[in-house]
Amino acid sequence: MTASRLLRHETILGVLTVIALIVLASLSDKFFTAENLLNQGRLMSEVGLVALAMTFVIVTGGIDLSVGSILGLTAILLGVFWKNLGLPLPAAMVLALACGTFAGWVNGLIITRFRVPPLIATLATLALYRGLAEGISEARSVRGYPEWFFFFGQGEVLGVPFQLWVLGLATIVAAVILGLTPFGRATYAIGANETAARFSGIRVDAVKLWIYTGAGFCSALAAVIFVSRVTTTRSDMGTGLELDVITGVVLGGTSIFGGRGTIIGTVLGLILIQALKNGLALSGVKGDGTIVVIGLVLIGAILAGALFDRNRGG
Amino acid sequence: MTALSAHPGRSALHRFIGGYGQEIVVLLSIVALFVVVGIINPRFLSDTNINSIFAGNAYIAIAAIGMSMVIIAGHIDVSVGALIGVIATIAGTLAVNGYPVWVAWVVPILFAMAVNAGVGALVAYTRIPSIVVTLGMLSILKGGLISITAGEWISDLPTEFMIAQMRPFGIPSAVYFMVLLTAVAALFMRYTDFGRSIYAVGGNMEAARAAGINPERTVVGVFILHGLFAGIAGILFATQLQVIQSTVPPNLELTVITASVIGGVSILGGTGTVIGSTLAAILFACIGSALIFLNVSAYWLRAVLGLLILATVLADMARRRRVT
Amino acid sequence: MGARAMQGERAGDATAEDRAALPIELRAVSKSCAGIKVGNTVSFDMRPGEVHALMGENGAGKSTLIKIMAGLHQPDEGQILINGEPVRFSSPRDAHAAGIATVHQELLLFPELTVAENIYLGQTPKTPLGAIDWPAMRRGARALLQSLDSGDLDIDQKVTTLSVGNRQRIEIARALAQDARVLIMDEPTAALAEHDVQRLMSIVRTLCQRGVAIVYVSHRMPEIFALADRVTVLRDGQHVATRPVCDVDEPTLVSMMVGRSIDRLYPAKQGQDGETVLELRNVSQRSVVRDISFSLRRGEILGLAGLVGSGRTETALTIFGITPATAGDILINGRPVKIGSPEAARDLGIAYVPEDRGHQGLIRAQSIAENIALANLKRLTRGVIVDMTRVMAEAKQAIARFGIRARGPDQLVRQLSGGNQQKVVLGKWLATNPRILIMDEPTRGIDVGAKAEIHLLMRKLAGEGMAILMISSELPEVLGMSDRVLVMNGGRIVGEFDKVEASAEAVGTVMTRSYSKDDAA
Amino acid sequence: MKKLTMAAIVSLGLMTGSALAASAWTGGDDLPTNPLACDGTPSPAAAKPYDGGSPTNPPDRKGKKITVVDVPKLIGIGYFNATSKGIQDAAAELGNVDAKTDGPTKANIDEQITFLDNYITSGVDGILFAANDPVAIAPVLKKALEKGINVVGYDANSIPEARQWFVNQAEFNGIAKALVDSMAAEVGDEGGVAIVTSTFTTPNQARWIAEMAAYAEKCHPKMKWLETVEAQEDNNLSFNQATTLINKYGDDLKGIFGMTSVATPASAEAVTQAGKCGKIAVVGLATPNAMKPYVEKDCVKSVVLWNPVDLGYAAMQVLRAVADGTLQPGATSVKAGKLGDLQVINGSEILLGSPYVFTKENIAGFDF
Repeated sequence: MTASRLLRHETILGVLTVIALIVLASLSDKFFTAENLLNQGRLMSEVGLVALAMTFVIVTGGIDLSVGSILGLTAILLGVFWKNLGLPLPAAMVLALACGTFAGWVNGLIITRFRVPPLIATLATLALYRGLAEGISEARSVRGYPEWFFFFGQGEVLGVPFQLWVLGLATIVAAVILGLTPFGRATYAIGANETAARFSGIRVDAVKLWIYTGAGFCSALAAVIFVSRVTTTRSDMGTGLELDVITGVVLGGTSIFGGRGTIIGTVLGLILIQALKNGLALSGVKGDGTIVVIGLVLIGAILAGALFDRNRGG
Repeated sequence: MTALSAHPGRSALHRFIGGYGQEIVVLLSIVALFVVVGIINPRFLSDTNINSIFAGNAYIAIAAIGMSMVIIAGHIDVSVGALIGVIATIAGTLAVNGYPVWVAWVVPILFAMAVNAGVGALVAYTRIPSIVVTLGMLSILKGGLISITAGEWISDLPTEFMIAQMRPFGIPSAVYFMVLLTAVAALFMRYTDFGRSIYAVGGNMEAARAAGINPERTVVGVFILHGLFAGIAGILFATQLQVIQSTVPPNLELTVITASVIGGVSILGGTGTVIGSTLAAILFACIGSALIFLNVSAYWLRAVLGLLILATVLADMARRRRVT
Repeated sequence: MGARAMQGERAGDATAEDRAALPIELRAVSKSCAGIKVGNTVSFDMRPGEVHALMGENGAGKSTLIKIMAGLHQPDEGQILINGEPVRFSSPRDAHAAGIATVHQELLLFPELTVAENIYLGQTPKTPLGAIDWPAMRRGARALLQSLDSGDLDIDQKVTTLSVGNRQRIEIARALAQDARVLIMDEPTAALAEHDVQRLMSIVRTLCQRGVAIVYVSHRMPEIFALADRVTVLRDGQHVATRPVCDVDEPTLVSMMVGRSIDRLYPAKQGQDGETVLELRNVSQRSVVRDISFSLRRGEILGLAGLVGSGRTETALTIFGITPATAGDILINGRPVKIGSPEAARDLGIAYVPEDRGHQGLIRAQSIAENIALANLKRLTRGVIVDMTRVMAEAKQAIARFGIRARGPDQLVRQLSGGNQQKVVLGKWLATNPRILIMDEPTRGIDVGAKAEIHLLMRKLAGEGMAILMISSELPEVLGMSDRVLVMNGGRIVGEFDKVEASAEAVGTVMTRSYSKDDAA
Repeated sequence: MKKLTMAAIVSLGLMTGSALAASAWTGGDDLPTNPLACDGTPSPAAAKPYDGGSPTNPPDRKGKKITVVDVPKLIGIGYFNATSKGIQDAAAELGNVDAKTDGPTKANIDEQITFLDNYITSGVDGILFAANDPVAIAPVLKKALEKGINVVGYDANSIPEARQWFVNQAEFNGIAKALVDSMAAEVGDEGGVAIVTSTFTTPNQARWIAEMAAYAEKCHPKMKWLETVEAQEDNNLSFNQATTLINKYGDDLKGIFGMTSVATPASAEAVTQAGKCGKIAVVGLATPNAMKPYVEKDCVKSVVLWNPVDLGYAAMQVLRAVADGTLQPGATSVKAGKLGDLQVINGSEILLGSPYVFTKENIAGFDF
């Protein structure tokens, strides 16, 4: 209904992404190949999955700093359930997913039931979940997963990496939920004015609880894919993931104050970051230089969006 | 209804407790911690241990002062860890290249203030959320530092440069800095117009404007002050040891933000004190040390720390609910 | 008609000496906001100790004029004179220095700071060393509040814990602390209950006696006639007239404001009341709502009167499920129901138009269509997808039905005037097809013209069979609109009047009487 | 709230209990250990067949100019700056190698994989790596081998089949023996010792600690391990942790092992600032430059390390040899420029030499 208004930032970002792709492609002939692009898709899947959920979280005006820790905890639990408790691997996967989801639910509970600001609540669980991962594993790795398990992180379906299908599917589902369903409308409403949303008969706490639980689920799903991709389990997995994810979401035009943001924007933001990381590396820019560029692009893109908005008199 | 004597002003003590609830809770926690751990392992109370808890973490407390001001003004800075790393490197480079010691101390602090003036200006005048600007700044500082220094350690620092290692009257100078800066900042926040305008801007920006305060200038000023404190923290950080790593200290920003928040600074802005954040930084240092003294399994240390943070947060929420 | 005749009469008759003593004078100022010219060549002056009412519909240019005087806007043309000297205000600070203070409608206070500091922030007393002198500040604050007959306020309390009336007194104290010679009060009574209004009016009179000139902006006629010495009317950015109050009467003022005459303010009842749709039996909600029993019939407008804090809004919130009842029964169409959330209330056919539009009623950053859809998402969903075509269609329908003046369903709500915003809230709730409509302060902060439209609409809805529960702090509105009036006091219902019995005196007495804890009806 | 506090206290108690019950040294891994003989008799090395991987259809690179990328665990720390320097030295000496170092700014396996992946795509001829995790890095290295890229590891190994050769600076049990023997020489056989490590998840450190525990049990059974603390790769945290250990154990603490080139100097600093020089020994892995002040002041007697510049140099030489085809599976030694012949051990590892013990007498002669 208000596509033109919401897509303003996304348009800038889209143009920026296209320019970046063209420039990067001209800098290195290895960049714009199907193989490389698919591979980059594989590499961004975990961050991407979490970023989809994080978009919902930030649109409600919240934030979730604990996603990286949930990823680490889920990975450890997967290994512990399978190796130490001797569960069959599929059962261990389901159980680990359930635990990660539960961790997200706990975040939601602390935020909705005890009214702790999300930043503080998840700052605490960031330390807690990582600590649990470290304690449970005693810093030991779990290795030696069966070959079939590696399909989730390394396999291909119709020439496209498995997790890219997952990410694609998740993106469509997330875009539909956020953009077209009553749940999505409720999400925006909560972010824009929580009281008015509650007074309009929206179950604010339930929606938020679902969203934080969803963030837990996505982090757990990313954990399983990650373990499958790197074939081992470590308690420090996913350290610093939250900053990458938040950078992607914010670059995608989601307002940190809530009420605004789209899945398309998040996906564009992720693509732009991944393209810069990959393309600059292929063009011979070193990692530290790339970090600087990403910082500049983040500030620049948001600045451009803000100025554009202002010129439109908004 | 209009009985004039209904509230002749609450008692001074009542007012004090009402105004410093969280600070008192944190202070009591510190005392309780010292008592309990001291009983279990008396060495915890030795002057050397207390000295090292305070001295070793003074830079975190000092950085938390500036962070508290930023959060009280309704903003946040996630780049402070990177900034401290950069300051330490600049200071060390100047010191080993033969510049006078005071130059090596002052120039990096000015640099930090200049960087933060830029951040503050972006935040205040373009209305980009501070978390976005500082997230970008984090990348820029971190990447820039590694590009330029390649992480080359700086050693052979002149002795007179090592301000944090000086011990006037047997107490590490870092402790003096922490106490002095906290006191000055607390007085500044309470007794100056600028200090109060920080609360005003964080509490209600439009009301601040109507009260004749220039919110933009206040925000820039707060970030510059934050740069000053981060700068001093960086110098102490740099002079604590004989070598400077030329890297960004890992997760420092989270530690600093957590200290501010646990110290009672509302993440929504407008309320909190710098005394609280310093106390909270000390509490954290104490907990970290106490857990080792209590023989908590090293593997579970972080989980316990997380649990304690969560407990503090929930206790604070419960306290607030009782008050209102 | 009348307006044209008065056009020439401006405050230009004063002699040069008089003028030098004028605390503020505006000469032919104008200001363009985003291409629309507001406050087009308005001239306006204040005399010491007078109350000068500033009237006009929303959008007439009152706010712009106030902002120019408060230094928040700079005029494009014209001059501001203080004591006869031309000045330029480049910030609120300059206006303060010139002795001009403002009590803003939205009460610009700092919730986390104490009462004393809120009064003095920006101009704190200093010790000789230049530090803020807290003891002096607290002393000063206490003295100021005493002088405003508000010594009961605790100066060390955080403002966040205070009621609206108390907050307003703090804003006035704040203006006095600035030694203001001109005090601008922007709709000071909009959010106040009758009791607080009386108190405010006595404060205003005190201030005048001290020689403070007061610019008084209000939509409420009785206050204007009770307080003001002169009245200036604006319409569409044009200065219509400035007149001594004794020279005008209410219809004249109204017609000057709206540019036409409005003959009937309160529409008459149409049709008969039907069966009972809502019944409360001994409903309580903790200690705020106590033992409430009443019934509401189809086609009836039931007025709920009482002071702020008497439990009116709290009763509404209980019926609507925001704060569910802790005891007693609620019956809808004779069947007992449990209302645990606004969602449950909505599904039972209850709609609630809350008192605080901007905060509770609307999402100002979203469009009309999005707002209207918000309470109706379930109905507007096909499968799992929100049906956008239907959302747009319903929004257009609401715009047409309620006469919302907007560019279209896509327009952002925050760009609409107060009256139109209220219509959007109504549109949202009527789209849920409710049988019971609770309206809390339905016309707060809405100008005369829009107010009449809303009243007409309420009457029409009742005529169509809607049961309406109306909460209002404006006694004339309660008396004019209600078929029956319930009066609340201390969380209980303390009186019931039918249309004939209800008079301002009778209702007012029950409202303000103080009951001991246990003997209330 | 009370419940939470109770839970915290109870779990605290439980954790305390479990810590006391644990027998092995905290921070070690659970892989099998192989402590050396106490007197240093070399254990008979069972000849092992080549177990490294091999690139699929590599182009003939013999004598041709090749581009090589070096992806260490992280960039921006002194140790990997030194290996990088060695790599550059060797590349300059060889004249037909274009080498560069690039990597993550924190020791993060995910980012390291991304870097490797990007360089595989960009089409390098050879990869040098120091793995953040031996298993996690395997898939991407195998991918490199499939693309015909020569892959050689150094410093931190991957599983053997994921790379061709690994340049081993010193064997884990050799390092463990050197550290524990040095400590025993200073504090005697019965002192209490503590360890400052980076994180428990860092594979090399975990391996060393496990080997140290095994060797100490075998050869210095009365040496009393007190505690292991984590201190990231952070100077100030290492200093604080070491200070806490000193304060906690008082005179019971006779020695501190520093497991990283960050932890060792920071521990030495802690001992110095506590005025415990000569009372508490510091033995650890560190670069000589960082340790010179402490060694010269007699606060630290011995520092154990291989020469990281040589390590990088050797790794580059090995990679060139592999690319040229002069180093083939089954070889028993390889020529590594100025380092001379290096021995092949464990099937596909090349041993740089024994760990070097720096002392006051020789430390001035090293600059890295």
